[in-house]
Amino acid sequence: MNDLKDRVLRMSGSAVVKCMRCGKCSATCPSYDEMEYHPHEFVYIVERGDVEKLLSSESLYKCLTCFACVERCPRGVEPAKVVEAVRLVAERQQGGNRLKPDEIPALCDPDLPGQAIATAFRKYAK
Amino acid sequence: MRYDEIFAAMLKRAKELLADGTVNRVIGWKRGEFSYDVTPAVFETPEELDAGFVYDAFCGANVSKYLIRESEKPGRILCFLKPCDSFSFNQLLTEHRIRRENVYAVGIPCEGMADVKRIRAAGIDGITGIREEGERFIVSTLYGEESMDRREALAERCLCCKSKRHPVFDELIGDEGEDAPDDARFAEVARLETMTAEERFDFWRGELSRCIRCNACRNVCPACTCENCVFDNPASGISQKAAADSFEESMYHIIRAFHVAGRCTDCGECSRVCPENIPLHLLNRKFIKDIDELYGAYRAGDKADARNPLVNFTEGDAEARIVHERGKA
Amino acid sequence: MQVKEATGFVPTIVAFCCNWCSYAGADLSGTNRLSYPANVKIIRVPCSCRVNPIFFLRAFQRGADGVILCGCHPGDCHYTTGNYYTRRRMTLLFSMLDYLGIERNRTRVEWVSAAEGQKFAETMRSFAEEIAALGPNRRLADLRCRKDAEEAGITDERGSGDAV
Amino acid sequence: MKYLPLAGLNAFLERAAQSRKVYVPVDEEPGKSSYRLWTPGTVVSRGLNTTRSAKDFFFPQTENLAGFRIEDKKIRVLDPRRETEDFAVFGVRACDAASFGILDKVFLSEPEDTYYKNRREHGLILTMTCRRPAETCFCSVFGIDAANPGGDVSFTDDGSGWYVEAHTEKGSAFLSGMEELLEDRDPSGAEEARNKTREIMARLPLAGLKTDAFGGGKTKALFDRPEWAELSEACVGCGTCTFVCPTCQCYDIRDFDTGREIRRFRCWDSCMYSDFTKMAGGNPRLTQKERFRQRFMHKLVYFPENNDGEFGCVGCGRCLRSCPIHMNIVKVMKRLGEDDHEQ
Amino acid sequence: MQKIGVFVCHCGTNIAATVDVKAVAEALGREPSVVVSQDYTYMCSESGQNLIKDSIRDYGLTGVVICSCSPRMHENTFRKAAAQAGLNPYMVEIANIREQCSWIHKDKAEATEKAIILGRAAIAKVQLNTPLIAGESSVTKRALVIGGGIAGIQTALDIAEAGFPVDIVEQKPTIGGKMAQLDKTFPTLDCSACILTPKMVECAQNENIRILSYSEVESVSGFVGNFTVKIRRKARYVDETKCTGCGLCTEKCPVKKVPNEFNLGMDNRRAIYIPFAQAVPKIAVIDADYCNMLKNGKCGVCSKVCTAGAVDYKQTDTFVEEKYGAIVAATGYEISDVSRYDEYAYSQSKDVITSLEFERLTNAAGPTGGTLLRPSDGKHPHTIVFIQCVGSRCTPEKGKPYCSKICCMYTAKHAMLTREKYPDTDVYVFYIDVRTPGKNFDEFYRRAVEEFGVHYIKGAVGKVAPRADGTLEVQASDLIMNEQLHISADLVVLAAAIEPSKSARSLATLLTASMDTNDFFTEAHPKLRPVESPTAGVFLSGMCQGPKDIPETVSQASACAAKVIGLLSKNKLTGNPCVAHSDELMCNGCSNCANVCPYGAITYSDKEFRMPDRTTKTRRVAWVNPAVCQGCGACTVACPSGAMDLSGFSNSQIMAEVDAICK
Repeated sequence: MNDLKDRVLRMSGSAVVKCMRCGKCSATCPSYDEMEYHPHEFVYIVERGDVEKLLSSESLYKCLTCFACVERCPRGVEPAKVVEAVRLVAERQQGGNRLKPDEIPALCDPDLPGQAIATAFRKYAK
Repeated sequence: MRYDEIFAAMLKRAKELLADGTVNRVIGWKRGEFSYDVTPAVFETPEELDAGFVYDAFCGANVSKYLIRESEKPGRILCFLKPCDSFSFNQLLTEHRIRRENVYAVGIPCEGMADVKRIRAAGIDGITGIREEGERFIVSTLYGEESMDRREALAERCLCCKSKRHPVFDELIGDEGEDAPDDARFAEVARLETMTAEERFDFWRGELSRCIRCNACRNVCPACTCENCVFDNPASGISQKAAADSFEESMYHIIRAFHVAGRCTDCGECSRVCPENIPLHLLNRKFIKDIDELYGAYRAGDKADARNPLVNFTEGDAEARIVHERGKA
Repeated sequence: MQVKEATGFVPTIVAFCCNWCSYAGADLSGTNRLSYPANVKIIRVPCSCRVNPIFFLRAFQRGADGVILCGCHPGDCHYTTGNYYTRRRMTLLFSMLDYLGIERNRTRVEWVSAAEGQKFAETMRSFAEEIAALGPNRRLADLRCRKDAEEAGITDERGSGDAV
Repeated sequence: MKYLPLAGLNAFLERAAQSRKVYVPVDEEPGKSSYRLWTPGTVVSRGLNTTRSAKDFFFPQTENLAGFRIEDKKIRVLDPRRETEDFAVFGVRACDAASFGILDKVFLSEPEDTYYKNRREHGLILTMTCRRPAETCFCSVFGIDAANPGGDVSFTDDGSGWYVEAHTEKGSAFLSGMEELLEDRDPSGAEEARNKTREIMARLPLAGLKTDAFGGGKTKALFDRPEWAELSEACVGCGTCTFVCPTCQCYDIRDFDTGREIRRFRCWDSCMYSDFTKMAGGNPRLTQKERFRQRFMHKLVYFPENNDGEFGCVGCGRCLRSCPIHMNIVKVMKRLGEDDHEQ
Repeated sequence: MQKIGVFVCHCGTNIAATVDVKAVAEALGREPSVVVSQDYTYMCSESGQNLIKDSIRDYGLTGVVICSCSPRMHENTFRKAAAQAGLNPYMVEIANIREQCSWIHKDKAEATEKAIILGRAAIAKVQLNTPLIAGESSVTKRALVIGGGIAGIQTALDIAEAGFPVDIVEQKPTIGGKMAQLDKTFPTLDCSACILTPKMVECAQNENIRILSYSEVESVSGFVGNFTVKIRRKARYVDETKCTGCGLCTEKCPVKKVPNEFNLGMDNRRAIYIPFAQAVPKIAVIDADYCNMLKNGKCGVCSKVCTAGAVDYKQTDTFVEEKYGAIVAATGYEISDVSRYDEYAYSQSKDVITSLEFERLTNAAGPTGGTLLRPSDGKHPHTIVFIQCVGSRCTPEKGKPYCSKICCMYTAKHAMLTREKYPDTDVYVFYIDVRTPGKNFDEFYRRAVEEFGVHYIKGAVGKVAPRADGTLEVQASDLIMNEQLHISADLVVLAAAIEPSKSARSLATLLTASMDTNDFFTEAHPKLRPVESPTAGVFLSGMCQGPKDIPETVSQASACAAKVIGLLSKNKLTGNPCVAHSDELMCNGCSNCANVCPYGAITYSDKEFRMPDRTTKTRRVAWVNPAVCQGCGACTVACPSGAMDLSGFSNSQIMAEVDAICK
């Protein structure tokens, strides 16, 4: 849990503890109504360490990254960067590598051009 | 600009300023016996200038410190300041050590100063004359003519020149230069920092144990301008005439570096004059590097009314334990 | 209670304490009977900013194995700003000693308020333990002043004239 | 004549080191050498001269003279003197070798300086001729022959080895056990090597330096010369010239309280320092000009005046190399000797 | 060498139980220069003190070391005893063998050994002690108060009441300050002018008070008890001694469109004006930036209508120089600039206003005569939104890092008064926290909610957008309902952060008083000396020290006055003799010491020195004013040459202690 929180904090570079819970980020958010969790909640939930709750929320993809909240936040918390970081965590978690190098020999067809294998590998590996 | 061009311009300007009464003396460098042994000197007439005045790659001596004394004398003195010298000069102005109104400062370009020790270190001895030819020095010796890459002969401080800019001047000869990036300057300090404490201790013991306490570093230093140095003052409790043991060797250099910390302009004179080739500038540069890293970039002598970082603070300054927490050693 | 190693080494420790906070903190630890090693000896100064780096070196020269400086917490200085200067001076001094290869843990700055008797005692205990673990100060010592050197017959090469 | 080939040097030094400490010049870095204690594997410098002179072995920079211990309210005096171990200094050039004559006149005249004497008695000076003098050399000006350096034993360098000759009883005794390490050679080779050195010495840029204007009895003529002001103008007042000088012999006596006893020691002093000769009533030399003048007047006038005309300088050139501002005795002699000011 | 007496105290068993006091006395008695060493059960008792006094006389002691409790306990006791026996009190040193020895160690041998070492350190120090005599200086019995707001007024009145003359320097043409602009005051809702103007009048009438309005401090020199201050009296172009304040000129002046600063530019005044009806002094002033006569010599109406002949277009700035014993900074505050926050549309819409502007809009003497009307169209607003913490509690890049303290309460007041007067108005207050510590404060806020139906919403406003219909769309979040609100408002009121007066920084420099990073004056001690500046003789009153409301300001103003009165009541100031001093012969004049001195105690002067070679040389050297120096010693370390030293804690004394401990 804390591992996830640490990752989000590291990736966002945001100091969520600076938040004074004014809600100005949410007040200024153009996607507010679309969101299950609003920017101030993102900040608070990350601070509490419940990142998993956010990972499964569609709110992640509602943020327009317009940075209005970053601009307006009086405490320099940068909520949009927190949202962005959670989104990256979610994306990186979606499945592992779909293809591993040691699985390739079995799949190889002698007629398959070498370049196609390389392309496929690039496409399916994360 | 080549040194001969700069010199011609300096000589002309010096004569003009003497003639129109702007100044009554000129401080510069005087030719010696062997073309590398110039001496800082004061000239009063055009004839004296013609007879001995020189400016070339061996005029490394920083004349700014002499201006403390010279600016107390009647009349105005013309001084030629290399960029390094002008930082020192400016720092001395900040500390109210020089009467600015009695000095006419002309900034001159510096193409790097050679160190005869480096020429000797290249195995060239019996030097009777040196001339520049493009990027090479042609050295005539008792045992034949030798030649070496100009860069190889430059003093360490010039190989990592901090600035070609003059933070203070009344007029300039040539175009104003620019600050150089600092990375090269601190490379050697950084290398020492990555050593283990034992290695550093051995390194510095090896260097400092050669110290003969001749005080050349202190007496040439433009930041060491105390009326009475603590090491000469029996009342200070730490006065010494010679280092009686390794502690006193270290003590002298630690305190000296500390007393000039935040005031040292890194002119490199201490290392130039050390008869034992102790890299004293690495002590001063360590303080400069620490100050830059801990309290923000600061250059002594850059601004005339600046407050040096040791007589300044911010509430958020690092705690001393930052030193203890640095990477393991 | 003196911190001793198996070798019986009892370090000599000098603690500079500012009159208004840390010296009072030391008094408080006494009032509360909070013990700390007897080899810690306190010198009272008006403010931590009175402590010259020379005093640190002097202590090492005369045989100290560790030197600690205590003052008011930043922002609480009786003289408003004194400890801010202390902080810069000592940070740079310690960094220089470290650069010269002298064990960085032989020196320390600690902020102790007049109310922190407990902290004072704990600080002194931990510092004394640390110095005991480091062993005798050799790298910044003046052998002429060290009892143990004299007893062991160690002399510095300088002064004897036998080496140049 | 005895000859030590280059290849035999290590064996020779090894033998010598069995009976005494042997100090040899070692290249610390290119172009700079210092005396170091010889141990197997030490590479002897082939360079000209060490940064510091051989004087340091006989008159060290600091030396304990006496001690005092306070016991309750009484004071006990301690005498730290002990006999010095035997030692030898190898590779001493003619200039440094000549400096001992000057130092002896100071320290061994009555009352004898027992500390210095102790070291002199136990120290062996192994000299060497110069094959590649530097532009800063001017020993010949003071009548010193770089090809004939003297000392206890001299080593005349012919490029592939040394002709070895003892000049004192101490020197002969030293060599007596080492015959098998030395070859026999015709002495003509030595003379040839010496002539080569002398030929170079003659064409050195400072060889023609004149001493006529100096020497005993010149105080009046020189003391008030206006040139002192200009010569001393750039002097930064450090002690470098005096500390590298093989003949400077001034010292100060100081006390140090170790906490258990007071140590009285002497340490080099420099006439260039502002507190040199400072006394209760003040200081007779008030400005750097006077201190600067003192150094050169001492070497060139006062010393010869008291020592049968012998100058207090041996022309080693160390001060020419190490002065931070390149002011030195040669410039002084040229400036003051260039015109005829004699009355 | 000193003749030292050592006195070892048993402190009953407090020391004697753990420390072998006889052994300590015996060991220390063997130290060189110790001529007598004794122990006694209670050194601080009368008989103990007599023992010390007798020994001083009998042995002719020049120094005394007492091994006892902490010097913080009885240093003064023993110093007094020594003084009574004719020994300089500063020749006494204490070795703390109780708090720092017997009470913390259990092993008697160990504690005894430590006590001996501590005793030796004290002996080593006292060897180097010199008799110190505290300096004295006189006190000019006059105070200067800089700033004529409620803080300055209260301080001046209290000082004057105590019988000391006071000058108030006010940069505006009248005293009264911000409080004069307020309508009602919380939590009592009494009228600001009704309680302030009597005090203003009192100032004018008190013969101990001189009001120097339209004036600024030009320079300050001297030190506590002895300041000399030069004050610039700006040209009013009206002779103060002649003007009767009839106001005829202000009606006849043809230049009518000058923004009226008293109403924050919401209406206009003339080029010659009296700031407001109750102004003190009630004297007209000509605004040189607008006056036609002064600008191009064409007009002169005011001069013609003035029956007193008071108008004088040729007036210039004049200077007053006066000596003061104490100076009070009461420079107050300003409203910070809110136009930087684009999201609140302050510079886009006239209907977005600050709370201070709101005060003027509800004040009977304001631009609307006290009726709440929108600045844009003069209509009654029906929906009003108050936004809290505008520019307060921000990161330094975004605004002020502190809480402005007064906004919660005045907003409750505004909301309450609005609802009371105009019940048809909806009032929303967007808050982050409601902070109401103070007597009757929370009750007041609750009344706003419970009795007056003000809508308090926890959340911030994200955006205020002016719409074509003249309304303002307020987009905000309701953090409790977790929804975004869109309110159509007629008027938006911003609780703008307060900030110290812009003139405070330069004044602090003149006074060498220190400031924090927000430009509030720093107090000598945040808890124990809250109304004094660290610079002796400089006191702090009101908002210049930090945000505070009126009752707090007035309490602090009176506290400050008490401190000033305490100082001015003294005929002589006795200094602490443990102060820094500079050795002129060694001083380089580099200014390092002055840079670190928190008290401005160090000044420089060029001094002529006779050099050993009989020439003279002029050098810049430092001088420490012993009356100002507090003895911290910062300068002694900043000084590279060691010219600066501290009496009582000299370099050599501290090193002697170090030596004795490390021996």
